[in-house]
Amino acid sequence: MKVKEKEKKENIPLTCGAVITQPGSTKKYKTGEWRTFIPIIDQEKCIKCGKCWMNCPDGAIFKTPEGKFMINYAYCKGCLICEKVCPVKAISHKVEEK
Amino acid sequence: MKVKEKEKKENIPLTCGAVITQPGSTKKYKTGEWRTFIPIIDQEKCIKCGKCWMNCPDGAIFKTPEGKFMINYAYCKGCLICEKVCPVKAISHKVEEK
Amino acid sequence: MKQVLFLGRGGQGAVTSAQILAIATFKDGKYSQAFPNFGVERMGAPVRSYCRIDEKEITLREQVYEANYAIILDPTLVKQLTEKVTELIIVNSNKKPEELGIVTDAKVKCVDITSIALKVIGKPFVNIAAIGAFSALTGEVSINAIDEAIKQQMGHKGTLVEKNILAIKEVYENAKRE
Amino acid sequence: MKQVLFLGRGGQGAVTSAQILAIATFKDGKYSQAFPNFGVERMGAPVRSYCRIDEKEITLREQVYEANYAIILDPTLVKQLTEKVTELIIVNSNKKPEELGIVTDAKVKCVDITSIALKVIGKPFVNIAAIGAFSALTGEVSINAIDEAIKQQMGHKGTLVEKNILAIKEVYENAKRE
Amino acid sequence: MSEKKVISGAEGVAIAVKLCKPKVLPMYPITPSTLVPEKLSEFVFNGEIDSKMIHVESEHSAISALYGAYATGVRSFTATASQGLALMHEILPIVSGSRFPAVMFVANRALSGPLSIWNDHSDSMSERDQGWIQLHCESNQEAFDTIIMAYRIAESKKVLLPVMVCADGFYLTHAYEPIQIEDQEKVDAFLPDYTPEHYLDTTNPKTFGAFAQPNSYMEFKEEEEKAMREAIREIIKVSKEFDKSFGRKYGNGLVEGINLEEAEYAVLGVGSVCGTIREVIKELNEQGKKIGLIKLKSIRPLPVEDLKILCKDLKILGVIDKHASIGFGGALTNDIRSALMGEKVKVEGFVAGLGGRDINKEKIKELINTIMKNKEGYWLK
Amino acid sequence: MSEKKVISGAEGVAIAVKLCKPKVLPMYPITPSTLVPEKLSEFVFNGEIDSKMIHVESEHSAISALYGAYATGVRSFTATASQGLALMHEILPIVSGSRFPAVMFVANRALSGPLSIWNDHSDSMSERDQGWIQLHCESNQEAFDTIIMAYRIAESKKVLLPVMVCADGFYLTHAYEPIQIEDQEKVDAFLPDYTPEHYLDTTNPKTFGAFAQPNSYMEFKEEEEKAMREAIREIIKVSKEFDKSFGRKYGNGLVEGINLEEAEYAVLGVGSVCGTIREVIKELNEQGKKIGLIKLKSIRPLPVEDLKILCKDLKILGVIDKHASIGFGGALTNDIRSALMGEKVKVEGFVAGLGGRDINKEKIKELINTIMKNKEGYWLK
Amino acid sequence: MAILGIDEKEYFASGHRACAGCGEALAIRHILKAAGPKTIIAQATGCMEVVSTPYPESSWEVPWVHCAFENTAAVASGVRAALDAKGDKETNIIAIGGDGASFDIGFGSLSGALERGTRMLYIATDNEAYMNTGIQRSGATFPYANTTTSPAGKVIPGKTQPKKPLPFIAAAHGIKYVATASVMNLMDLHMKVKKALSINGPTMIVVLVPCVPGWKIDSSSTIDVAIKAFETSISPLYEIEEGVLTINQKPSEKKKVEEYLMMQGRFKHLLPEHIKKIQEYVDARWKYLEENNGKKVFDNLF
Amino acid sequence: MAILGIDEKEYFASGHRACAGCGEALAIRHILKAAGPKTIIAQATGCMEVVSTPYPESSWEVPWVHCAFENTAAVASGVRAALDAKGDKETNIIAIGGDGASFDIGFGSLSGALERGTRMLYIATDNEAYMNTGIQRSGATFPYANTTTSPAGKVIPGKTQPKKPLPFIAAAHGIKYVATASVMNLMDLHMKVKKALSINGPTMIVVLVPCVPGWKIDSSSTIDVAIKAFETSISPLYEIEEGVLTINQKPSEKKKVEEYLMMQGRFKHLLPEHIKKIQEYVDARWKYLEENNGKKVFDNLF
Ligand SMILES: Cc1ncc(C[n+]2csc(CCOP(=O)(O)OP(=O)(O)O)c2C)c(N)n1
Ligand SMILES: Cc1ncc(C[n+]2csc(CCOP(=O)(O)OP(=O)(O)O)c2C)c(N)n1
Ligand code: SF4
Ligand code: SF4
Ligand code: SF4
Ligand code: SF4
Ligand code: SF4
Ligand code: SF4
Ligand SMILES: [Mg+2]
Ligand SMILES: [Mg+2]
Repeated sequence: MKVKEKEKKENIPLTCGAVITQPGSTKKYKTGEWRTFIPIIDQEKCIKCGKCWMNCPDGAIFKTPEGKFMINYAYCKGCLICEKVCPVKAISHKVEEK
Repeated sequence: MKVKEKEKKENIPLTCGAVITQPGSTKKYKTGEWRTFIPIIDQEKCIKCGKCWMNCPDGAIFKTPEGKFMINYAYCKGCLICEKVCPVKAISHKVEEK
Repeated sequence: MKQVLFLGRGGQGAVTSAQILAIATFKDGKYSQAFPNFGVERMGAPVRSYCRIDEKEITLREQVYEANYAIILDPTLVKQLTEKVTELIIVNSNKKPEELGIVTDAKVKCVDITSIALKVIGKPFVNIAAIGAFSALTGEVSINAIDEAIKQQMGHKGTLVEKNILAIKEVYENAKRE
Repeated sequence: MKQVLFLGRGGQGAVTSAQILAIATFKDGKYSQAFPNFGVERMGAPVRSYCRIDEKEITLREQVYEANYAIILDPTLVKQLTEKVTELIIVNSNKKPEELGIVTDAKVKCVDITSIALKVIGKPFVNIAAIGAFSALTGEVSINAIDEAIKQQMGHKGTLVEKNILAIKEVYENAKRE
Repeated sequence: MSEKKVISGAEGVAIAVKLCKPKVLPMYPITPSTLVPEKLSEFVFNGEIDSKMIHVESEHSAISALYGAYATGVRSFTATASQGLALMHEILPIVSGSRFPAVMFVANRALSGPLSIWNDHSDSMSERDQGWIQLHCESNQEAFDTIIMAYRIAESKKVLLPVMVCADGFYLTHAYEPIQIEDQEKVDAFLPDYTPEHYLDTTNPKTFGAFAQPNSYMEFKEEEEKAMREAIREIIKVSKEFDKSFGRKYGNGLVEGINLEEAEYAVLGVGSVCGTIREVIKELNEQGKKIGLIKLKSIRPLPVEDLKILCKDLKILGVIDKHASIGFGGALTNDIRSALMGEKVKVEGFVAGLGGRDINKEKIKELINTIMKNKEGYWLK
Repeated sequence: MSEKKVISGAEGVAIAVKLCKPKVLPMYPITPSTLVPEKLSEFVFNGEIDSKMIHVESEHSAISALYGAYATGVRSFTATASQGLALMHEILPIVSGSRFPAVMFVANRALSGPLSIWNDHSDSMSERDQGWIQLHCESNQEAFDTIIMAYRIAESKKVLLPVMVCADGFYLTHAYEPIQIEDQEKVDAFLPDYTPEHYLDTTNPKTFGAFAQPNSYMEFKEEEEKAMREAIREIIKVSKEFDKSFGRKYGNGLVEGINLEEAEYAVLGVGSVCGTIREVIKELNEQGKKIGLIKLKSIRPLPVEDLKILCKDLKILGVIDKHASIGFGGALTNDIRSALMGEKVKVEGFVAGLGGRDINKEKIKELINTIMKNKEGYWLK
Repeated sequence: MAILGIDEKEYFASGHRACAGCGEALAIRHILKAAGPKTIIAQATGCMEVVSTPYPESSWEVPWVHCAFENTAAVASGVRAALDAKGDKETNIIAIGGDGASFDIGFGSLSGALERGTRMLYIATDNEAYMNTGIQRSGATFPYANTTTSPAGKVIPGKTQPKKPLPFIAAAHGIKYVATASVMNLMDLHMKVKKALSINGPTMIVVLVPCVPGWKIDSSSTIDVAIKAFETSISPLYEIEEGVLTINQKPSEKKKVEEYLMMQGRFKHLLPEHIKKIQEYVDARWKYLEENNGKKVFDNLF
Repeated sequence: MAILGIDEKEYFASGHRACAGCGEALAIRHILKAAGPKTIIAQATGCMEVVSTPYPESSWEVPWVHCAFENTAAVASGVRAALDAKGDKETNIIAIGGDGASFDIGFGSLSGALERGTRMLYIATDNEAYMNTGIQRSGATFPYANTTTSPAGKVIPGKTQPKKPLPFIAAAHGIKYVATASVMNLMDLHMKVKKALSINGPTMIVVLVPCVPGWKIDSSSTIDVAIKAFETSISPLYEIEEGVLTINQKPSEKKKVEEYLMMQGRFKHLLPEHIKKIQEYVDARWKYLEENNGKKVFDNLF
């Protein structure tokens, strides 16, 4: 596919002065694609301390209404900081398979 | 006289990059012309302390080989700092007459 | 169109003179334009300023190369006058015109503005008072207009304005008598 | 002229791959030109780089819109390949080509470069080793030239250079066998 | 209330600014624009104007603070000259690229080196590419009026580009002459409140100053160029309305032809020099010489169509260029030549008035003589 | 020793700089020029070059330190791009006004806003007035060679003007291709030591950077313009000598005509795009179309006479403009139109390639089609 | 809603393009949480700008403005003046710049804003080099670090100058609040951001943010490295409030700098003599801090 | 030859166009004498540049270079590097800027040069406003002073911020020598210039230089006003050497600030409340100096 066509297809909407009117719109872009390692939380081991949530640079960990900490794999880049900071080693990792 | 002619007459020599090759050449310009008051040193009273020489912003006071402090009226602007700083009031002033 | 040149020392107010003259002549119903010689002069150095006066709108923007009138605010500056003056040169001086050694085809008049200023204002502020002499000797501007001009320009300075107005009047009378 | 596309992740060295290929083909006596896709990508994001190879001097400066060969350094990036490829797509993968689901008219070959790299280099450095596969499968560049190119580009890195050269050879052999 | 007063050009500009009620005033001194911030400081420190003054530490910060103020959605103002404008250079296309309708006053002064505090157009001309509308003034009345028009033009929804109002340093800024000062009410009626669509707002968070990839950058630039085309129409419109409200106009707002009806030759000038050219033309016309004047007010957008019409019967046009693009002569001349390529008129450029060199009547006559003899332009010193 | 190697354009530039033995290297990073200071840092930190590196805190200080080094009388170098060059803006004419023969490498990149790290010519084109010779390069070999020629040209006693060597960011800086790297001895023979007449010297104290009053400023600027005229001759001379020493040349050093002999139409390009145009021209020539290429290397001085000669048999010239003077279209187009005013050739401008938009063969064909149909230029997106 | 007392809502959206493991992105995420939604951000060019605003996408859930590299504090001054003119006293303004933007190119503009008393919180996110352009030396680069413009060369072993002491330089301006922080202690960062925003005047926080490619560390060790920086006193946590210095937290056991240095590729060329010099340098700075703990180190109030 | 131990030769020639009584010109005259002929001066735009270099005349008897307003320290860095490259270790480099150039617009460039350790003496000649352009407020302007951009207005009584504490800000960079000086004590100025030039690295002196039109004083009272500034502790004389603060000279009797303020037209609008505030401000700063006299106030050596 030619970039030129692609460019035309993309047809980026232009705002005046290149203002972005949609806050937080990078959410459209799934950085989970970048991952080479995938972290996995062992909910059994987890003590719900929230440290993984605190330390994730990508805001890819969230707390469920039930109080569980889970990983949003759409954004998790697999840095494995969460694994390192977990005080009870509830997080482990594997090589990503896509 | 027209400035234009004057400009032509002046015929400022141009150096490459407007470098000034003559150090201290403002000496050509006699700031004594600016004076409205003229300071006068009373050599009788003067104790040769050099304070007037120290404090003149125009370097218009000099020491003669005999050790006298004298004013170079070509440059003295008549600020009268020298008069103020003289510890023995050896300097007085008059209105300039040209 | 008449062109007026003020010659004074940096700090002496020659620029203000031209401005006040421009304001005054406008109040007299004429067109006027005042501007300084654009320089980097410091206090004490010679400074020029100019005023153009005309019956019709002034669009000319070139510098003043030749003046109808010159007003020299400081007698020590006489030698600095290099411009051609066609009608009248007014010098703030207690001397006689011939004593000043000015080479010119114009008339030369001396008015001892400094003395009057010292007497009336208490300080050697001659720049505004000099306009009184100009008014008296040329008739290019009215004394009333000068008063109003001073008020517009210096409005907030209270007694100094009053004193300047008095000085102008006295200089005017004095110059008339010449 | 042949155009080669490398597709990898930021940090994986796709840019270096293209550079080394360009150096190597030049050592083989051809003309070459390598350049990255000009982006702001960070470590982890998909990154493209290109190499042009020709018998005559290359003056073309447009971007690569269509490649003869594509080399995908990371099997997870297969879906990111949007450019048209005309001859061959080489994928670093331990899978079979048909398992990858690539829709293309070009041939697709898989070489398990990561395993070889891990074995020979001890780290998953696949970007240089991949050129071995390219050499084996296309014949566009000689293995010796690649060796020399690595030395020119990484000269100062000692054992790593050696290991990469070994890895290239092994990948080459491996790919040849396919 | 409305009155005509003899004041300095700088004061006139400051009063005009005050009448436009800007909210933020980042200020930094530089000769010969300093009188404007000084006067505005007086207004602020005396409580005569409801604006926040920012005493920035450099012009780079002045234009940056201006940018910040516009991002926050308020009308603002700054003034500068020469080195100050040059120091703002990097930020100028960011302001225009952001489509902030800022207004800045430039007291034209030569660029160093060598250092010069005197007038020419090298400061603003060097910024002619940066997406700012650039309007020049012949007189202080025109400077006063142009400030007010500038906000209207800039803030027009069709335009949304910043405007540089230029006036010759010293020649205008320091000259006292009569200026008609307009009523606040009349100005208010002419200039509506500034109501931007986008601004920094915690209740509707937007992102300003994002980066554009190759897939959109060029389109944004094209939008700017289109806005400049709109500006041509808008300037004419605003100029007409200004005339209706205040009874004054400057050609069509972009350019003015003077005594061109019969003319075979004409001089094109920008700014205060036009006043002097007028005098010369008058004299020469009286002598029966067929000379006209084209007073170019808008450097950007360049009114190409108007220029073509004004020049259609001319043999030769002599351009007075107060700025040289070193290595290719007068910059304005090049623009005019490009605009008139294919027309029958010949364009000769005369670089003049650099670094405060006075362009007097005599020099203008020399120029006219030259073009009338069909000779080439040169550096008119 | 002399060898031909596949390296990046930036590395080629750094090696060329090293061969010229500059004494002072003020450096500041910015994409896409950063690879040059990085490579030079390697040389310095490894002791391979006898130069002092200054880790300045901004490009403004980089150019200022460069100025200081030249005032002290030593050959020096810096490199930058885009915002960095823009931040230097105020100091650029001070360097040229001081007649310091500095050499700076510019990796061309678009100016913000919106922010873009990608290639176009808005950074260097925006400085075309500031008294710098501006030479563009089509290939990395040309960039390498032009750095060496630049010092010769700049330091020629007849010229003494700074030179900006421009190469397209990414397209060249980041491209690996074969570069013939020359011997130190040969470069030394070609480029004599730098021996300035004036420099800061306590045994002969001189004053640098004085201010010029209206009675001399204009003359200094005229001297610069004259030096640019000299530069035209000098560039041709240096280019010939370079060819003699190294066996390579780029037209006459200023401009090159390609396949113009039969051409009725031609494309004028600057920099790397010329390579792509060459390909297109070749194809079209083979199809029997009479199309040529004018590769403009020197933006300043603009080789007006050469352009006239090259264009004398053309019907239409299409200019590819990688920079727009917003409010008056392509800036290069305007220059070329001005240069060719009165000639029979028609000049059409095409703004293209802004902010990294690729100018591919297809677009060039589109352009050629347009001019062959005698249609107007436009924004070629 | 809150987790560990911290706003659960994300104001720095996922999908940003920072490297996996980016310390700077982590700091930004928490700065925004601490500041809350009534906040305007003005940010300098640098990694964080580039990873978060590829038009037409933005990671920012609060109003955000970028202008250039060197003028963020000036832009913030304009924003503040405009808010003042509108009578808005509520909205926070946080100016953020990397170390390049803050220690080097933008320091003139920052110093000007501190001088004139712009009410804003300025945060320098310090990853000790120009990362966005590929790891060049800045004034904040740690001594001897290998960067692309201060390479570990044969004759010069990396950066030769000490780290510019920005917090002290800022405090010397006489501003009311200056603090250091680190991604090592995010609670502390929260507290400091909140405190700074409560003050009427310019305030400043310098946050240490490890960078994966820049420091040549594994993406997972961002926090570990920051902890080690604290434990070795390389990155002490302190505040200077109205001129009074307070060390917030002392390492329980002071570790050798070597432990920190050896974790990072950028220091792998160091010889024992270099490590010794660094230890002395760090010890001297720590000694100064301890000696002046609780004392008024600056005074310029009016 | 010497007078009072001072070089008799003038290096700043007469004929310069400074106002009669200019304190700044006086300082320059003595700085040059102290430095001697093996000195290169790099100077920012400002009064001193304008009064001394109207082409084709120059007041300078030593090599002198000017570039712009905001970059003098960077120019000096270039000069130093070039001398280093030539192997010249003898020549002094003094960069001089007014307070506008040094406290405000050129501070970024100055800070950069201090950070990278350029061997130069930077002298800020402080007349507390932009004088060359007609007395506008700078960061160095004394609080409440009437300037043309901080006029004594009906609602704001002159400058509202304190004086930017430049010597401390410079010292906080960790440089080896910072001092204040004044035309009040020219011998002290000589000593400090000589000391600074003997140090291998960046050094800085801030000299108080009264300005006749700017301060609205009589041309004859330049020295008197400077003396009063010292006696009231408004202009204390101190050095910070390797971080250690030393007060050089204390006023025998501490006078009230009022005495100083009332000498000058720029303060004539002040009300008693303003004077009181200034007295408190000055007292607090003096107290800080006295308390820290002899102490290490900074540490960042490497
Ligand atoms: C005037 C100018 N110079 C240089 C640049 C190029 N540039 C952009 S970001 C950057 C580095 C940013 O470093 P830092 O502030 O430390 O932030 P980081 O990327 O490390 O987070 C540079 C050099 C620029 N954009 N503008
Ligand atoms: C970028 C820039 N901005 C403004 C100016 C105008 N300018 C020249 S000197 C000066 C004031 C100098 O003040 P200071 O540094 O305090 O020196 P002083 O004149 O008081 O001795 C100003 C504002 C300039 N030359 N360049
Ligand atoms: S691996 Fe990194 S990005 Fe993924 S959830 Fe853990 S901390 Fe977040
Ligand atoms: S850090 Fe570990 S224990 Fe704590 S919430 Fe996360 S997974 Fe659970
Ligand atoms: S009056 Fe002033 S200028 Fe004259 S000698 Fe005395 S101190 Fe010097
Ligand atoms: S100050 Fe007075 S006593 Fe001292 S040398 Fe001068 S005139 Fe003589
Ligand atoms: S380079 Fe460093 S600072 Fe930049 S995004 Fe990557 S980790 Fe973060
Ligand atoms: S204005 Fe002040 S600083 Fe400038 S020359 Fe006059 S006295 Fe000196
Ligand atoms: Mg950084
Ligand atoms: Mg000052």
